[in-house]
Parts: sequence; C-alpha cells; structure tokens
Amino acid sequence: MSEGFSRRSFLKLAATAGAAAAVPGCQPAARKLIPYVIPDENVIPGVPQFYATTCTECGAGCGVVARIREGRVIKLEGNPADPIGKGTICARGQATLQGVYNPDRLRNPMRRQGVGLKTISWDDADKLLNDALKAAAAKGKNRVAYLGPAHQGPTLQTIIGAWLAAYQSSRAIFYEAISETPARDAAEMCFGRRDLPVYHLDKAEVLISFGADFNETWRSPVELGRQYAEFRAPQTRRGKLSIGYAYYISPRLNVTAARCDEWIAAPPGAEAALALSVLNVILSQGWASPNAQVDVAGLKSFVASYDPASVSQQTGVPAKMIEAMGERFGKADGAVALAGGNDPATHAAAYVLNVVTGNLGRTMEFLDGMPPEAETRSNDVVAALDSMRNGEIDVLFVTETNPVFSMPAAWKAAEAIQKVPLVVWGGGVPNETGEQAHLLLPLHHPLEDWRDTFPRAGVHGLGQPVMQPVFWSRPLGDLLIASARESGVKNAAPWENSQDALRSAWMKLNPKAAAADAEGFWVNSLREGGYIEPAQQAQVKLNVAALKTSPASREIPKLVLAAYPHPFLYDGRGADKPWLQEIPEPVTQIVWDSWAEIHPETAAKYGISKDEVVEIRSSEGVIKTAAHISERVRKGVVSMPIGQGHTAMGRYANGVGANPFVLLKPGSQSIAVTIHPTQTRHELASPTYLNRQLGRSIVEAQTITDLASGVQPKEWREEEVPKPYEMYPDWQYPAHQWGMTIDANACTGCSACIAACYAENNVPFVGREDVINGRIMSWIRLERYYPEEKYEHQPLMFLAPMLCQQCHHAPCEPVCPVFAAYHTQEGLNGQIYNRCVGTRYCENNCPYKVRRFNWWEPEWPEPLNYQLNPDVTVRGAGVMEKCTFCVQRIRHAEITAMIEKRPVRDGEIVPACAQTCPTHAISFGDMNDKNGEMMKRRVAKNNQERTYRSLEALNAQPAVTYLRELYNEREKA
Amino acid sequence: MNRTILPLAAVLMVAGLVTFGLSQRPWAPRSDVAQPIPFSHRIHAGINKIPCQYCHEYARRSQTSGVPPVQRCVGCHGAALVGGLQPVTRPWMDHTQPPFEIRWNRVYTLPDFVRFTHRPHIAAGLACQTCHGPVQTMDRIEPVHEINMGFCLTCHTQRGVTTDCFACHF
Amino acid sequence: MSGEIDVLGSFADEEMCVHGIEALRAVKIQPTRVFSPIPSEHINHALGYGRSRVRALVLTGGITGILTGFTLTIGTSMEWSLNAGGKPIVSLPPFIIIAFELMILFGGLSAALGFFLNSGLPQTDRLPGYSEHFSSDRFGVLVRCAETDRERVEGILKQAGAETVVREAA
Amino acid sequence: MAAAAERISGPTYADIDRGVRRIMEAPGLAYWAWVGFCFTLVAIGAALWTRQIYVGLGVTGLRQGPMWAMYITDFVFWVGIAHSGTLISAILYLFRTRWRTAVYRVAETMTLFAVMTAGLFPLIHVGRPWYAYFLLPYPNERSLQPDFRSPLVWDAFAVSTYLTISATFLFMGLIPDVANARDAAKGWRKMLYSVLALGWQGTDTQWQHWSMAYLLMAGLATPLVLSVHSVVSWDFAMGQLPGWHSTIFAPYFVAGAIFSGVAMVLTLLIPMRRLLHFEDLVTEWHIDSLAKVVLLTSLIVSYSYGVESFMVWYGKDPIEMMTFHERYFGPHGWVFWVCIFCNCVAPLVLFSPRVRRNTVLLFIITIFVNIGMWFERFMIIAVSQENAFNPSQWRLYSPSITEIMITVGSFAWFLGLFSLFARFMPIISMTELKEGIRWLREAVRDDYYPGLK
Repeated sequence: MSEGFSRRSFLKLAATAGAAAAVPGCQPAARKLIPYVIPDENVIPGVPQFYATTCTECGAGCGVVARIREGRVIKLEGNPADPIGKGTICARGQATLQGVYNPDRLRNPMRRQGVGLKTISWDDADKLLNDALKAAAAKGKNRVAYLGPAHQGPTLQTIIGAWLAAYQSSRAIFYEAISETPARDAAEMCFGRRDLPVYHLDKAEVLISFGADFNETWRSPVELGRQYAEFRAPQTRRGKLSIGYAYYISPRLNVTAARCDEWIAAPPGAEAALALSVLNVILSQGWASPNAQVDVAGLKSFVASYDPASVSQQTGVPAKMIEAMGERFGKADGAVALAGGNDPATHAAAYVLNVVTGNLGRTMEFLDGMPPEAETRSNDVVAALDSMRNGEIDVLFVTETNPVFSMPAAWKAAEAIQKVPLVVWGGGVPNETGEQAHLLLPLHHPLEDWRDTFPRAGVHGLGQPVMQPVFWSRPLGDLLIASARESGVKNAAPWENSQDALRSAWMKLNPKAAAADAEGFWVNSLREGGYIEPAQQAQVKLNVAALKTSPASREIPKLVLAAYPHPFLYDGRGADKPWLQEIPEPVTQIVWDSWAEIHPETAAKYGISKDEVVEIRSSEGVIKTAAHISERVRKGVVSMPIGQGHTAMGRYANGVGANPFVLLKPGSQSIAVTIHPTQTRHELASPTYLNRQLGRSIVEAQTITDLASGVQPKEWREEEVPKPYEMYPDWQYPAHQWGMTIDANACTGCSACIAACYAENNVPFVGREDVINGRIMSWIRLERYYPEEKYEHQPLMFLAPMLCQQCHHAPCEPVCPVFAAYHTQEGLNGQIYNRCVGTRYCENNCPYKVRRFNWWEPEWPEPLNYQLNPDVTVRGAGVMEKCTFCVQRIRHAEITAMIEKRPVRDGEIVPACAQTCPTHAISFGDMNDKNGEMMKRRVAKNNQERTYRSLEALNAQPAVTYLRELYNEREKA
Repeated sequence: MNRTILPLAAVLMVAGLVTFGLSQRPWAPRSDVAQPIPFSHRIHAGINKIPCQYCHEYARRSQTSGVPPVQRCVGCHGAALVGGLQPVTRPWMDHTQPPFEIRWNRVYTLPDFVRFTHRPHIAAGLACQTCHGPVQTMDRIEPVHEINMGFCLTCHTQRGVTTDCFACHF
Repeated sequence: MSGEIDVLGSFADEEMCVHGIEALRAVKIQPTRVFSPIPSEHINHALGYGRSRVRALVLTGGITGILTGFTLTIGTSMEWSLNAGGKPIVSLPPFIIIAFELMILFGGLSAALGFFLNSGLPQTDRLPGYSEHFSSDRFGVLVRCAETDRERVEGILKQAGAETVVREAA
Repeated sequence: MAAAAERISGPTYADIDRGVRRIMEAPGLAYWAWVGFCFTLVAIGAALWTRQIYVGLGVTGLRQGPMWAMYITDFVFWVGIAHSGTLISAILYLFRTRWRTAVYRVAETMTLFAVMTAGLFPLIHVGRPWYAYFLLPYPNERSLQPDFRSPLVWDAFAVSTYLTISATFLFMGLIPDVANARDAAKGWRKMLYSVLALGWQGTDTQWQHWSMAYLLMAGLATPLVLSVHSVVSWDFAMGQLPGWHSTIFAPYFVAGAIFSGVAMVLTLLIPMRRLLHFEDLVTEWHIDSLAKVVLLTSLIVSYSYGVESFMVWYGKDPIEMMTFHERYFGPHGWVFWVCIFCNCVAPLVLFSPRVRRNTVLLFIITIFVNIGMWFERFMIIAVSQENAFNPSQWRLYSPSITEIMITVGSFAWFLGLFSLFARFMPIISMTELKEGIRWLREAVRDDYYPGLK
C-alpha cells in the first residue's frame, strides 16, 4: 500500500476514515487513518454533495442531480428544476453510473500494433493524431472525418466543426441507428419545417400510437410516460368518469402497448395504411374539426383509396376496428396520434390526423426556436462511407457511436472504415468500432466532463463534471481544441478548453435583463443545471397539396422480422451496463440475452420449440438466437430486440445474444426472413416462472365503468378475503408507521425503480446463469402477469412494482430464530444483516417472495465498487436481504429532524424507487399522518374505491397499499 | 483416588484456561496502538484546552468526526513544520506521493455493519469523553470503553432513546 | 476389626442367589455386597432395598427444567421486547415447548447424575470379591462375618446352591 | 432345585457372552475396506462442504422458492431414522416388550448416529454456519437472545436435547456390557473398555440405582421422542406455505419417523446379522416383530396421506388445491408416486408372514421404505416450496453435485460410525438378553430359528 499511492487508494482510505467502508462481508475495515493534507473546504467526509448536471444517455436531455460522496458519484436523481424529467429519470439514466465506473473502460491511450494493442502516452497519442491530421489537411480538403452520435450537445458540435475546419474538412457525421429523419421528412412535407413537434398526451382522451413506444425509447420517454399516466388517470370528462383510451399498433405487444387498451397486431409496415384508413373514416364521417382549417376535400381524395375494407384486407386488421378507432379519435375531445418507425408516410398520416381533428396546438404543437437538426441524413452517411472506401479520407475520428455494430449490413461500414489509414476511436468501453481503430483514446465520461444539451426550444441543459476522472482519460472537447490549435490555422479554436467554449456559448443565452451579471447567470445555471426560457408556439399550416408520398403498398411477406430497440439497451449502447442487462424486459421478462419472439402457431409451423436456437436469414445476413414463443406477437412475425450481439464492448456485452442490424436493410426495421430451427437449446434467462396469477389477487385491475359505479372486481379473484380476526391486541406505532401507496394504474413498466434500487442499495447483479437458477437479487421487481383465458374482462397485462410489503403481521418475522427479521418501532420490517444466520426460513414464509439471499459473495469488479453507497451495508454471502424502504434515507431525515428539533416533514423522505418514478406511481409516507400525501392518496376520490393489498386473504397486513390499474372494457371483436 | 482426581483436574484446568483466555477478550480494542508521531492529546486538549471539534471538525455535521488535516497542524505550528504544502486533490493520473501525509493508526474501529454517526450524538450534547474516555489526560490515545453493542445500548436505554436495531444496522 | 473375614459365594443362577441371600438374612446376616451380571428385582427385594433415591433427583431436575424454561423464555423476551410479526412478547404456547424440552433435558441428566452419585461411579478400585465371572454368568454374594461364623455362612451359601464358596482376604 | 428342572433349555448366559464377544473380535480386511470406503465418501462430502462454506451456498441447487430442499430433507430424514431407536429402546422398554432386548442396542446406536448426522444438516444448510450459535441462548453484553417464538429455536432445543438424552441413555445402557467386555478383553481394548465402564462391577447398589435411572430415562425419552418429531414437523406446519401449513403434521411426521426408522433398523440388522453370524441372538422372531411395526406404521402413513389430501379437498382453498395438484401431477409429481409406491403399496406384502420371515425380501422392502420416506420429506419440503403463493416466483429445484455428495456423505458418515461401533462395542445388549433369556429360549424352542444347540 505504501508504494504507488494513487488518488484511487487515497479516496478509498479517506472513505474508510469517513464512514465504515462498504467492504463486502464483515472483514475488518482498513486500520489506517490518513487525513487530508489540505482539505477541500466544500467537502465534509460522510456528507453527500449534490451537483446539477444533465443526462446524456439519450437525446431527451433530462436534467439530473448527482450525489457525490467523498469524491465519488454514487447516485443520479432527476433534477426537479428540469421541465422534461421533472425530477425523475429512467432506468437508462440511473445506469449512467455503470458507464462511469465500467471496469472495461479504456484506461490509457492505446495504439494498434499488429493484432494487439500497445499502451502509449498521451503525448505520443497527440503526436500521432496531429501529425496524421496535418498530413491529411496538406493532401486536400475533406480528408478528415468525424463520426459521432446526434446528441453530443450544441457546444461540442461547434467544437467539432471548428476542429474539422482547422484541418480543411467539413465531414462531421452524426449518426443515429434509430433515426428521427423520417419524422422530420414528414414534418417538412406536411408543414414545410423540419423540426419535431412536442406532444401533450395529458390533454388527450384518445391516443393512437402507430408503433411509437413512447413509454420505452421513443423521443422523451420520461416526459411522455408522465403525460401518459395523467392521460390514464381517472378523471371526469364531459360528465363521465373516464380514463384515456389508447390504441397501440405494432406487430409485438411491448410494454407500451401493454398499458394501452387495445393492441392491434398489424404487420410491420402496415402502420401508414392503417393511419390513413383511420383518417379516411374520420373524413368520410365528417368528424374533421371545423377549426382545423384544412382542405378536407383535397385530403379526402388523398385517402380515398384507404377505405377500411380494403385496408383491412391488406393488413388483416378488422375493418370494424379501424372504424371504431376512427370514431373514437374523431369524436374525442382531444386526441393524439403518434408515429414511430422509418416510414415517413406513417409520421405524415399521424400529423394529419392530429391536425384534422383540431389537435394541432393542443395535443401536438410546434415550437419556435427548436434546436437544428443534428442528425446526419442517411444519404450523407452513405456518401461519407463511400469516400472512406475510395480512400478519400485519411483520418476518421469516431466517438460514442458504433457504426460497425449498428449500421445496416448493406452499407458495409466495417469495410469502409478499414480503408481509412488512421481510425481514431475515443470513448469509454471499446466497442466493435474500437476494435477496428488504430488509435484508441480514453475520453472522459459525460459525468466527468463539461457539456450542454438543447433538447427543445427553451430548454438548455448545462452539464458540469461531477467528479474527478476515474481513469487517465481526457475530455473530448479539450482534445479537439488542442488538436485544432496544433493545425497552425490562426484562431482555429478560439477557446481555452471546452469549459471555456461552453461558457462563451452560454453567455449568448444570457437574457438581456441579466446581461450585466454574466458570472451570476453562469453560477445560477450551474446550480440549476441549465437555463429555462419560455418557448413560443409556432404557427404552422398543413399543406395538403404537398401530401404526395403514398406508402409503398407492399406485399406482406410470409415471415417478416420486426426489430425494435430494446427498452434499456436501445441501439446497443446500454449493453455494457450490467444493471441494464439484468433488469428484465418488462413483457418477456428476459434478461442477459436477445430472443426471437414468435407466435405459437408460427412456431409450430416451422417446428420451433421453446428456447430453441433458430437461424434467421434475410437477404442481408444471418444470425442465430433463441426462440421465445409468445402469443404477444403477430402470427408470421419474428420480433427481435436490437441491442445485443456485441462482439466487443467489455465483459458484460460481449457474446450476449445476436444483433438484428445484421439482417436489416437501410431505413427499415423489418425485413422478410426465413427461419430454421437448429435443434440446439439455449435457455432464455428470466426471473419469472409462471405468467399467470392463477386467480390469486397479486396484481389487480378494474374497469373504469366498475370504478364509476363502485363495483369491486370479483371475477378473477378466487380467494375470499375473510374479515380480519385478531387474537392479540394490535401493535401500536406511536411515532411513525411507514407505508407506501402504489398506483398500479400509473405504472408504465419503465423499470426505473429497479435501476434506482440497484444503485441506492448496493444490490448485486448476478449474471445470466444465476438468473436461470432463480437467484436474481433485485429488491424490487415488476410483477407482470398475462391475462388468463378463462376470464372475460381483463387488461392486456397486469403490472405493478413488487417490493417488500413491510407487513405488520409479517410471516417472515416470527420464524426467524435470531430476530434478524423483526418489526421496527416505526412499522418497518427490519432485516439485520449482521444478525442473520442464513436459515432462509423468512423467505420460505414470505408470500410475496421479495426477500433475496446472497448465494455468493457479491462482486463488483473494480471500479464498479466505487459506486457503492457508503450508507448501506454491503451484504456478504449467506445473508438474507430485502427492501428496507431505503431506511438509510429515513434515518438521515429523522436525525436531521431531531437535530433541528422538529418532526419529520411529509415528503422529506423519498425512497429511491419513489424518487425516480417518472409517473409518481409510488408514494411514501407515514401512515399515522392522515394529511400526508401518501395517506391522502389512498382516500382520494377515484382512489379509495380501487385500493387493495396484495394477497390480502393471508392477512399479513402489508404497509403497501396498491391502487388497481384501470382499463376500458374492449369491444368484443 | 488419584486416578479419579487427576483427569478431573486436567479437565478443570483446560476449562479454566479457556475461560481465562476468553475473559481476556481478545477481540477487544487494543490499547497498545502506537502512532507515527508522538502527538499528545493531553497537551492539546488537556493543557492547552483546545476544543475537540477544533480539530475533529466534522463531528457535528457528519457521520465521521474527521482526523484533522495536516493544514490544521500547520495553522498553529507554522508552515515551517512541513514546508510547501500542496493539495492532494490532484488529478487521478498523478501517481506521485502526496507531499506530507500522516498515517495514523486507528484506535477505534467499528464493524462495517454498524452505521454509527457522530452527528446526532453531538447534537444531543454528549461529551466526547462519554465514549472516548478522558482523552485530555492521555498522551497516546487508548480506548477506555470497549465500543460494542452493549456499550451503546446501556447508554441508549438510560437516556430513553431508540434501541431499534434499524437505528444502526441497515 | 480383627477376626472378621469375607466369604464369597458364587452362584450360577439368579434364583439360587436369591435363595442364598434370603437364607442369610433369615439368620440376620446382611450380605456385604452382591455381584450380578443382570439387574435383578429379586436380589434387590431379597436384600430388603427400597426404591432408589434417583427418583427424587429426577423429579427435582424436571421441575428445575420447567422453571428454567419459563424463566429463560419469558425473561429474555421481556428484557428486550422485539416485535416479530405482531405476536405478543410473552407468547406462552411456544414457551411451553422450550420448557418441556428443558424438563426432559434436566430430568434425564439428573437421572444419569443420580445414578453416578448414588452408585459411586466412576471408580477405579477393584472391589474386594469381584471377579470377571460376575459380569458374565455368575452371581456373587460377599458376606463379612466373624472368623467363628465362617462355617455357618459357608454352609448356608452351599445349601442355597453356591457353586464355590471361598474365603476372601479381608 | 425343582425350578431348575422346569427351566427351558436353550442358550445360556455364557452362550450369549460368547456370541456377542465374537462380534467384537478383531475385524478383518473386508471390514476395514468398508469402513475406509465410508470415510472416503465422508471426506468428499466434507471437502464439498468446506468449499460451500468458503464460496457460499451458490454451489448448491437451492434458489428462490426451493430455499430448503435437499439439506432439510436430509435433516428430517435422519431425525426420523433416529426415532425408532428411542421407540424400541425406551417406549418398548416401558411396555416390557419381550422381543426388544435383542435389537434395542442396534436401534439405539442408530438413533445416536442418526441424530448426529441430522444435527449436521442445519449447520450445512445455513448461510453462515459460524454464527449458528446465535440460535442458542448465551449471556452476551447486548442481552439479545434468540426468538423463542421461532420454530427453529424449538428445533435447536429439541434436537440438542434429543442428542444429549439419547447419547446418555445409550451410554447408561452400555456400562454393564462394556464392563463385561472389559473383563474379557486384552490390550488396548481393555484400556478403552475400562475407561468406558467407569469401574462398573455389577454390585447390588449399582444395579439398584442403574435400574431406576434407566427406567426414568426411558420414561422421559418417551415423550421426548414424540415431541422432537412434532417440533420438526412444526418447522413446516408453522410456515404458511401451502403444503406446509397443516395441523396434521405432528402425528403424521411421528408415524413416518417410526416407519422409516424401524425400516432402517431392519436394513441394518438383516445384513449385519448374516455377516456377523448372530442369527442365534437376533432370531427370526425379532425380525418378524420389527416387520409388523413397519406394516403398522405404513398403514398410519398411508392414512395420513389420505387425510392430508382430503382436508385440502374439503377446505377448498384454491391456492392449497393448486399446490396439491402440482404435488400429484406437476413436473415433480413422480416424487409423490414414488412415495405412494414405496410407503403405501410395497409394505402391504408384509401382511404375509412368509414375507416377514424372508429376510431377503424384507430387506428389499425396507430399502424401498427408506427411499420412499426420503422422497416423502423431499415432496413435502421441496415440492411445496416450488409452488408458493406467487406464481411468478415459482422455481423448480434440482440438486447440485454438492448437495448430492453431501447427502451421500451423510449416509457414509452414518454407516461408517455405525460399523465402527458395531465391531468395537457390544452391539447387542448382553445384560438385557440375559435378563430376558427365557424369551430367547422360547423363541429358540418354538423353532423361530433351528440353529443353536
């Protein structure tokens, strides 16, 4: 320990000195105390600091607050000041931490020599890069290219532009595998502008999504999820208690569809025809809004050929269904159509639907001052690749994107990149593109770096570094600015470093009133995490005459692959984060794998059995993955998530599943395929055994009509709930009695709570093998059940978060021989790890099966262990653990209240799951405090009638009260 | 007779040795922890009456009381003590030794499953000596009390504050 | 006392042995010791023994066990009342089980202890008159009598069916 | 004497001594090979256990749901085996049953080693065995004691009491016999037996107190044996898991315990009797009596199965019904049908006296019973755990090599210890055989066994 005393070990020891270190098990803590030489005045060891910054995992641009302990970021939470996330973030946002601390991150600059990589110094790397750049610039124009993602932020894009310009180039390519170009193309066609509209789902009462998975990956899932929950909340509309009615059109029932009322299993590519058909119904029935001011006659003739009957014939969707959709949509007081996928016609049809029903400016609006289109259009990407192939590019700089993995096979990206004499890859975990690079540069993770975001008009996010870099990396902006200076071009990069560039860009935002106080504006922006200004609604007009692109009327192939972005891995960028790998995909509940979802009838036709590896072949390529047989996919469709199938990207991504990009053509996520069973089996890991709750009341649902008329759902609850009978006097909890109210109706299945719990409570991840063995450790899970055939009225899916219910008659407690499980004086179900002998009786007796046993000594390969929360004990092998309602937060608030000589305030304590829930489905509070938000929620109108407790017949008296999920009764098809 | 007594005596002796050995409490904190420099609490806290929290400055705000930074020593003793101090908060890649560090040996340790925090104890007006003994009379810190759960509980019971397991173990 | 001798009669059969003892007792000679390979009610009866004192000890042990059980369970539960599953702190039905088991444990160990205390075991000395046969297939009656009575005693033993009658060193 | 003439001729005390001492003669190579084999398996099991302690219970096949499964099955199995020993040695002693004298030492020895084996399993199964002492009350500075409301604490008390009492009881009974052996032995054996005999010389006072102590211990062991398996059954019955939560468990388990235990006595006795040639001491009469107990308890167990299922059907609780449906017809339904065949159907042939006296057939049936009773516990424990309240959390259990080898090792440990005991200690009580020599002679006269003249 004495030699090579690094900052890393210093931090470790400082943390040990501060609090008891999070050393696994009960090993003695390090026995040295090493004080600071000069303390950082802002740091109090043992007290967290909070920095506002921005999330960069996707383009939605939520603001986050990072919690720092002893110099390490240990948790991200949403920034309440941010209008997009409003204090919440999704699972991907939570998992950002595992990007910072990923053990496979590149640690030093490396240079490829032969087959291997050689560590080089930064000086050598700089020299290598700059010499090549100078040589390229000397050879001519546009011989240097930059390839990155679309959401690196306006300032970085400026720096990239300046850097390229310094070397005589303008080839900046911002590539996104899941492209927004079709939506922009459609907007240009309809409205003559290329920006994207902003939606307000909460202002609608009918929603049709044409393949836009708005609760998972589409646009801004946190914001849209929040709006969707409001849309689905029971409220009186036109004198009648109702919830929003939602249709989802997609070949597969994903978790977004599962939270809708109707899932219409259209073949991939049929979305546009269906949308136009709905439009046809609305127009022909005269439900177009008179306020819409559109050329109805022109539109009518445009959609004339899309009458329900013929579209029904083409797509297999019943004409009645299309008519019903049109009727609901046309008659609704506020409706919204969303479109996903790559067909601009679908997007255009959805826009038109919103316009003709008078919802433009209401549920969908365009704003002035939207950020410019950052994404490079595919033609330009292909052109750049061609240039590479033709040897016209000498230096290619790739960051934060993975063309080799995510570009369609037809573009032959790998081959084109190989033709470039110097490929420089910068980033964290070296991915497939990094495998092809000649020079690999470790770049700062966004949380270690300065950056800004501009997700939409009026919202400017300012990201500051929240901690010292973990590895010997450099910020991309600094690197490019220094490199541009080296070019010798005068004033090539007029900034000192990226912070300076950011600051000077930021000053331009400074509103005139505050212009004098530049420093104050900057500091305030840093504190708030950005700058919010009002945005003006743009006046747009539908140009009916321009509507000419009719969807290519395609023959539906016999068997078609429909790929979709994995809700957590997206286009593959999340695959190196074990939390994201281990959170079950909400519908299939599969982890650590890719799968081909096939309808049982289709599977039977091709002779495919459960978990059998199938070979999927398209005109573009062939992959093998395991089959998941499910009725939640259209017949004749093979549905497959994008995101797995990495051949690099570190230990967690490499070798997991298969990559459907290999099969796809440019500009499409579906393609005709053939499928062959291979007779080999590959078990798809899932923590869920049975998909049906067998008439047990674990997750309950209720129709909105029953709620309105006060009828309790009886049909599928087989057990009678007896009147509670108590032999003994009940325990009293005079101080507090903590409890939770969970609105299952608001749960969108986004799984952010699970990720937050992993991060907050040091919950270990276990990997595929142990998930198969039934040893997943997550303290909170999504209890997901499919409807059962024998009951008539049911929602598409039963879904509710399941965590320790903190029962007051906890079955787990009296069976513990040593009081390791006991009931606290505040009504919590305590689990004392150091007392636990590991008899596992408690878990046997837990009806909810929410206790987790440490089968192994948990492992977090360094530096993943730096993320561990020092306020929570790391449990060693042989110990039972479970949800504690984040007791560390409760204790902290109680101590603070005690010091300040006041009672704990309602809302002062927020467990990690409740904190991050985008829809606020989870609320926490004191059951003694009848005026608390949590208790009021239980008795609120339209809530009280739908409260239930899971498995209530057992009389375990859980402290968690659920509100039933609500659904509309479907028309019988 | 001897043949009966001798084995019995042997058994008793072994039992006695075990009892004695355990009564010596090998797990108790050690009182012979030597420190790298002969710092005296008696001189600082006793004779010069420097308040505890002048040096252990985090105690009222944090879980940890904090070991005083070298800068704090220099503040009184003068910069000549160590010569050009530099901050240790240098970037990660800096593998050089910090200019001056004191590697104290821990006297008080708690297992990592105890979530003890100084803050409420200071706020409750407890003297440091309650747990740490008459530090102001010691040249070298020696543990006076064995800080085990029984020690915590005795005080908590007497003062009528929480004895919930979840107060310290989670 | 000088002039006293030990006479040992060895029998092949329990009944004969009993007869011998009865005959001796009829002339007011109490055998010093009877060796037997089997437990025999008849021999005990013939010797005029009552019930063993072990009984009282077992009763005491059992009652102690019950009391210990209830004291232990109720006492420890009251000392630190922890709520488990909303059940009362003093839950008598489960405590009965503990008391019952301790009753058996203490009673059983008392029986063993009573046996050892009353029978003088463990012992290392070989008792006068003992021979290997007496653990196998012979019954022995050892009588201490005056030198003068030797003839009479030997006669009674022989009469009862003793195989051999020998004089043992006193 | 006149009485002597009426006495039935037959084996004498000396014959008994000769017979038993012959068993205790220096064993041959085959014996040592067998013992070596057993302890090799024990060593393998011990090595796997060491590894399990070191890396965690992940090496087992346990998982969410089936959290107890094989180790606790082994535990209940071995506790059950133990019970017949105390039944034969204590309860039948109180009833003065004649045939017990020849076989009770075998049964009681089996009891001791079975409890010793069983006692290992809670330690093997817990996550942190080094903290297992938390289950026992001991003075500590934080005055925190076990929760006496937990069935596992009852278990700890019951099983440790049972171990102590049955060891003491066995030892008490051994003292006169060891003294006998001491008087015949030479060399190191004499030393060993001298120490164990504690100077017993069979005097009147020794016998007087011994008899009373032995009688009272038998009296105490009788309710103990019933309580121990009831307590073990409450480990399950006190849980609210469907398939566990049943009031019938205590008598059901006790009957099952005696059933499996007596079968195990026969399994051990039949080959031992032949290999060590003591057919003249343990006659067909004894074997036949044991077989009748097996038959009786088999009928009780069959009845319990019926009642258990009937109560579920009558109770109409849908969750309970589902669990039982899974028990009969689920993926591990075969376990139930194995139990039915081994425990209910196969023992029915014991109604035939010819089968009862055919030692080969009887041996095979007792093996069936052992298998069946192991699977019965597996069915109750593991298969119920597979189908708990929350269908999403169901899991099928399959044991890992660690669990299998530790189970095998437990059998080897039991058999190895038993084999050592059988050749170095009086495995048949000479004292009691002599005491009841009349019945032995009757058995011989009545031609249960034609040998010995």
